Amino acid sequence: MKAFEKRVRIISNRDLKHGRFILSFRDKQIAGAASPGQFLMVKASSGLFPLLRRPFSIHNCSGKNGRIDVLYEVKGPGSRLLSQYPPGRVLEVVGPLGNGFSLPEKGRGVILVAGGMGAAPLFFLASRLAAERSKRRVYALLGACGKNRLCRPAEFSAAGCSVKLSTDDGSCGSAGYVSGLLDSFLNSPGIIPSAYVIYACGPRPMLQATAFVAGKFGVQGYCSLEAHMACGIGACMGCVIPVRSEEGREAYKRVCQDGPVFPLQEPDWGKM
Amino acid sequence: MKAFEKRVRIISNRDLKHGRFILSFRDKQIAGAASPGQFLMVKASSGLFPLLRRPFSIHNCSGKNGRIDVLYEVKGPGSRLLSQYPPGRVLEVVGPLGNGFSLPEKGRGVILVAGGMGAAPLFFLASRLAAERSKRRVYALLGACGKNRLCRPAEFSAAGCSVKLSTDDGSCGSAGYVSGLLDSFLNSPGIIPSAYVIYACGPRPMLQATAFVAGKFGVQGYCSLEAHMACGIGACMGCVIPVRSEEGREAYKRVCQDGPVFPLQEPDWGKM
Amino acid sequence: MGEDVVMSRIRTEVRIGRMVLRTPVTVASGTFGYASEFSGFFDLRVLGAVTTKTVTLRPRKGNVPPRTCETPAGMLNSVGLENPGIEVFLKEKMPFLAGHKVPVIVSIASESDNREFIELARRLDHCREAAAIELNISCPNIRHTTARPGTALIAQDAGATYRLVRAVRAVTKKPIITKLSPNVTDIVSIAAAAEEAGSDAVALINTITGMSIDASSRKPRIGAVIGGLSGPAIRPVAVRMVWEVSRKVSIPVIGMGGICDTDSALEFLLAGASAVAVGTGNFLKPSLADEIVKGIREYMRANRFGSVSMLRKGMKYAR
Amino acid sequence: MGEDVVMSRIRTEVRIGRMVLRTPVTVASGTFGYASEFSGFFDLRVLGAVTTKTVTLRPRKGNVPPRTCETPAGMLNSVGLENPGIEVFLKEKMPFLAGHKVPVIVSIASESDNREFIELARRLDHCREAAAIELNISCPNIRHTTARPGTALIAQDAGATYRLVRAVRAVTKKPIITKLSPNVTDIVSIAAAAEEAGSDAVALINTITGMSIDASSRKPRIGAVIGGLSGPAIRPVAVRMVWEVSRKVSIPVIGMGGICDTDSALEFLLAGASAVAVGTGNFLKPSLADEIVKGIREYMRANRFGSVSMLRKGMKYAR
Ligand SMILES: Cc1cc2nc3c(=O)[nH]c(=O)nc-3n(C[C@H](O)[C@H](O)[C@H](O)COP(=O)(O)OP(=O)(O)OC[C@H]3O[C@@H](n4cnc5c(N)ncnc54)[C@H](O)[C@@H]3O)c2cc1C
Ligand SMILES: Cc1cc2nc3c(=O)[nH]c(=O)nc-3n(C[C@H](O)[C@H](O)[C@H](O)COP(=O)(O)OP(=O)(O)OC[C@H]3O[C@@H](n4cnc5c(N)ncnc54)[C@H](O)[C@@H]3O)c2cc1C
Ligand SMILES: Cc1cc2nc3c(=O)[nH]c(=O)nc-3n(C[C@H](O)[C@H](O)[C@H](O)COP(=O)(O)O)c2cc1C
Ligand SMILES: Cc1cc2nc3c(=O)[nH]c(=O)nc-3n(C[C@H](O)[C@H](O)[C@H](O)COP(=O)(O)O)c2cc1C
Ligand code: FES
Ligand code: FES
Repeated sequence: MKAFEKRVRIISNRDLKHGRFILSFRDKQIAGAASPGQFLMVKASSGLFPLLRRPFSIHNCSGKNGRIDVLYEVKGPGSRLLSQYPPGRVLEVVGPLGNGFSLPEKGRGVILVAGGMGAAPLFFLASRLAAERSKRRVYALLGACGKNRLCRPAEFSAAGCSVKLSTDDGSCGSAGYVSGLLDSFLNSPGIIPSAYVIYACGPRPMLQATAFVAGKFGVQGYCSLEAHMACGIGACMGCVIPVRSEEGREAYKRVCQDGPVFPLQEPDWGKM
Repeated sequence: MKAFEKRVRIISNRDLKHGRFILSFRDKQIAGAASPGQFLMVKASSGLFPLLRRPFSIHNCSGKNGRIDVLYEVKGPGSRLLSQYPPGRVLEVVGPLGNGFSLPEKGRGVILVAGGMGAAPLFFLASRLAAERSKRRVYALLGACGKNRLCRPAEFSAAGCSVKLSTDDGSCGSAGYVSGLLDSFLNSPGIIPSAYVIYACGPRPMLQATAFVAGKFGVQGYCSLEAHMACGIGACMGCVIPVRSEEGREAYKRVCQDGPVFPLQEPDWGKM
Repeated sequence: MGEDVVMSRIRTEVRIGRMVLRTPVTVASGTFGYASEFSGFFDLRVLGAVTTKTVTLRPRKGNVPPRTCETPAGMLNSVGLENPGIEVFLKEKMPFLAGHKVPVIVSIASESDNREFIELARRLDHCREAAAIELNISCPNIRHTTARPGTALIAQDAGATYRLVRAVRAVTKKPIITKLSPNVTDIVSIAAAAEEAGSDAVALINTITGMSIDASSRKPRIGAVIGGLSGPAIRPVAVRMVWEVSRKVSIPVIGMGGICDTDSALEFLLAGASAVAVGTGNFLKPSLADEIVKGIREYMRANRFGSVSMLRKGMKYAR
Repeated sequence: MGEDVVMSRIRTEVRIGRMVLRTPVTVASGTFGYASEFSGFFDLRVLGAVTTKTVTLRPRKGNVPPRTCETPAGMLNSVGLENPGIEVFLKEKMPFLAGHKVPVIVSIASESDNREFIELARRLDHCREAAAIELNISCPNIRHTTARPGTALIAQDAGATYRLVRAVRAVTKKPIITKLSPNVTDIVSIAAAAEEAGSDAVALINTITGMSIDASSRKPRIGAVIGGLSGPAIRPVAVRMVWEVSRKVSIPVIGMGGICDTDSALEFLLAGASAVAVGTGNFLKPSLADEIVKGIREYMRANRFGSVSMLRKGMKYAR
């Protein structure tokens, strides 16, 4: 796992509306090393404010031409500044960082479960799966609080996923949480849960619910977690989450270095 | 002296090359109250960096349509950020602040003495004098270290000033400091020093030399000083300079509130 | 009308001794001049109180310039308590200050020993316009002689603090606010000494001693070499100290240090302060105190806090 | 060639006890992991030394998350010294650390009393790869019992500092660096105690205790409520303390606190430090220490400083 500290030039920084943007740059070394689920530490700051870099998942990445996309939402000062960066501006990035998703065995079906912006890293995974020779079924279950917050359904569809949507307010797709959608999906006739592996990303309660549903059906899966990160490279011990080891012992693991991808059953959800 | 705290919209922010910019906005209240020599405290910051507002002189101002120009040089983080602000962006300004130049009596000749960016506030004065009914002679002595650093000679000329230039390196106009230019000007045949009043702005050593020359010829005059300002409104007691009162007592005066314009002989130049 | 009813249930006033602040917002000594500098930017009557620049017995020239410089998210100052002295203050500054129906907290300091404090307090005790006296025993820009060796400020020594407050208590019935220094190992013990000696409130924090050097000129950035650090940079230290002190003393705490918006003012009220003071923030935005008064009221309404003291009880935390 | 000649006249090495640092730049304990995290970003051999995350006798789980949050120009952390314990450290971390021909400073702390420090120092005394021992007596995230009441850290008590350093001095010949806390009234007296007890150097500053509250959730921003403030925000405090200490003690001072570029590193060397440590700055830019090593050398060349110790003598100031 080799990470690079780079100054790259922004190719484009497109406003997707509803406070979301997609930023692209090219860097062959980062792109060449990146795998789905990994992230970048981006300096979104003018001088000392905000101080720390901000972590953003790799949304898509082409190993061939080195193009990397970051899909992000304006949340606070860092992401707001980022959204104002014009094409051509230099961006300081460190990456790729963290452990990405373990790719599924040949032939195994895939269920992507995204809550809101959780779709960001899952799209890179969807693209990689689409590029595989051996085909497999890939479902993308995308949830959000409302219609406007649903994240890139058309793109997931174009990447070969069967897309299913849910919104908390019922404004699009089935009404309720995406974990509920997963539950009914796994319950649907003709679906053999054990033939699938789940990849989930989103807010912690949504991941906890997903882990619960996966457990219920005995489906293996992974989730990508977020935590406040100061360094992003495993040095500060700041981004830990409580995990339960196989023997049941409590411990902390770093989201940036031991994650951000964890088996769904590893985080100690009750303690988070 | 009423000052306003305003959010204004930038009309233009033009690159004059060599690290200089001219920014314009419109605000009838500030423009209506402003007189030459006054300044603004401008928030040139994204969030908390840099923290303090930056003082900039009013370079020109039209009481009628409320347009205000600020001429500035990129020096550090604040002015750099300012230079990146696009037209249409909101700018937070407080002003007009400080005591401007006491305007000359009717008929008295005027000598503007500018070192580098010191020309910024003097241009507003030149414009005001040009707009007077009763005409008078206005000389603008503009100095800088080299040709590229000379500040707006054509504009001073267009405002009716007789422009004389000096550069430290002799690349344009007479070689040497602008205080030397003032000295030879006051020495020229036909010039009656006492018929003139001097308005000077520039780096401290240049002002000190100007004060010396003015004293030598017994010419009355004013200078506009700079000091590090935290508040700009007289509250923090931070921006003081040592002055000598008429009875020769030492004291401090605030550049922001008691200045920035002082009679040339008031600052205790030896102590600065 | 519905809104008015709700409004009327929100009580923003707080008491400090006999003094009632209509809103929990004042200004930090030395950052608001003598109020006239700000009266053009907002209606001063929204403030719970105005706190003056520290006054000494005799006029003080202050320190050699440059007196301020910027640091990351903060600033250093070494003003050195420049002020016209109590005589001129009462004659020339007090009338304006008193003209706004807002309590005036007069900050005082001594250039030598406790007797100057006592003399100042005596004078102010007779001054109807002074609502309270703040004892600035924590200005890093002047050095005291009454504290024990190794400490330069009264506020760095619990015993010296106790003795001073006690002595001032003896000469005035006005509310006494003791302004504490963060440059100490254990601020709680100093606050407790002030309380025990009869202080009606403590105000914290004063600036943290700091220094900045310009590498290109190889000179200190302020003339006095060492100055006081203020601004958002120090806020976490200030909030922590307010938290510690307000859990140990029962007199009101006036919290300050890096307040630059409503959220940062709320941090102090949640941490246990009864009121807050806007300091360096006044320089960043002259109308900031006004904005914060409105913001706190808005927050109290939105979160259904009927009084300021409910805020600290609204704090959620484990342990 | 002309340049090479000039280069060769610039001596960047500094000594701390028997240890020689080739450049005056190390890293702050706890911000550089065990070095492997950074070896991909620059050649570690440019560093004068590597300082490890603090190690304790037994493995330590550390504090409850969230452990970090951002503050104005700074951050709070409450990691709580999570580390694998000395055993695992020596077996799993030391081999990598020792593989770079750079002196390794091993930072140690006790979870209880001085005996743990002594035990750790004894082990390290036998460890050829440990070039020096740093005594972390100033971590605000664990509480000690050996200091006098009202102080939570050994580094808040000159007597406790003296006793500890003395005891460790007795069991090891390795250079001892004592890491000081800024959360004190008078850091000079603590530094003097460390010197008198035989410390070869002092390192300062550790973090300043701080707290931050999220007004919308009304919760402390870090799980442990109170944490340590680091980053550019605290630099003026750190520079001031280095200035004060280096004018009073004669052992070398390692300066740190908010270094984020060459100029801020130079501030410390001008203030009197013999070497600097990059801390939070490593997070902002993984290759920062490398940039600073180059920057200092460049500055020394441009300003004709032949050795690091000349820098402090190059400081210009009145009084
Ligand atoms: C591994 C990882 C991958 C992520 N991928 C994406 C992504 O692809 N797209 C996207 O929009 N967002 C992503 N995020 C979240 C993103 O990092 C935050 O939205 C961003 O940091 C907010 O910064 P801000 O300054 O705009 O807002 P702030 O006001 O600073 O914070 C808003 C929220 O973001 C969190 N946050 C702030 N700084 C950090 C930090 N240094 N580390 C972690 N969280 C922080 C805060 O705790 C808060 O909850 C990811 C986070 C992690 C940990
Ligand atoms: C009354 C007055 C009028 C001025 N008018 C003009 C003008 O019309 N055009 C122009 O280009 N410049 C003017 N200046 C200077 C201008 O304020 C500084 O160049 C600017 O503040 C630099 O900020 P910075 O962040 O870009 O650079 P920094 O790196 O912060 O500083 C560069 C230089 O500017 C000085 N400076 C920084 N902050 C302040 C401050 N808050 N107050 C005063 N000085 C500061 C620093 O001491 C340093 O010498 C004026 C200054 C004063 C006091
Ligand atoms: C320029 C300046 C002058 C100050 N003068 C005084 C003073 O005269 N008396 C006093 O008690 N505190 C003084 N202070 C300290 C403030 O009152 C306040 O305690 C400190 O600045 C922390 O608050 P802040 O970060 O909001 O500024 C001064 C602070 C500044 C910045
Ligand atoms: C995340 C983090 C962890 C730290 N862990 C330690 C530690 O284990 N031991 C120690 O002595 N100091 C520790 N420190 C303090 C630093 O070594 C340093 O003294 C302090 O952060 C000030 O420097 P800075 O502002 O450059 O970070 C830690 C600091 C941070 C930010
Ligand atoms: S963010 Fe520093 S260890 Fe993960
Ligand atoms: S800048 Fe505050 S008094 Fe002049």
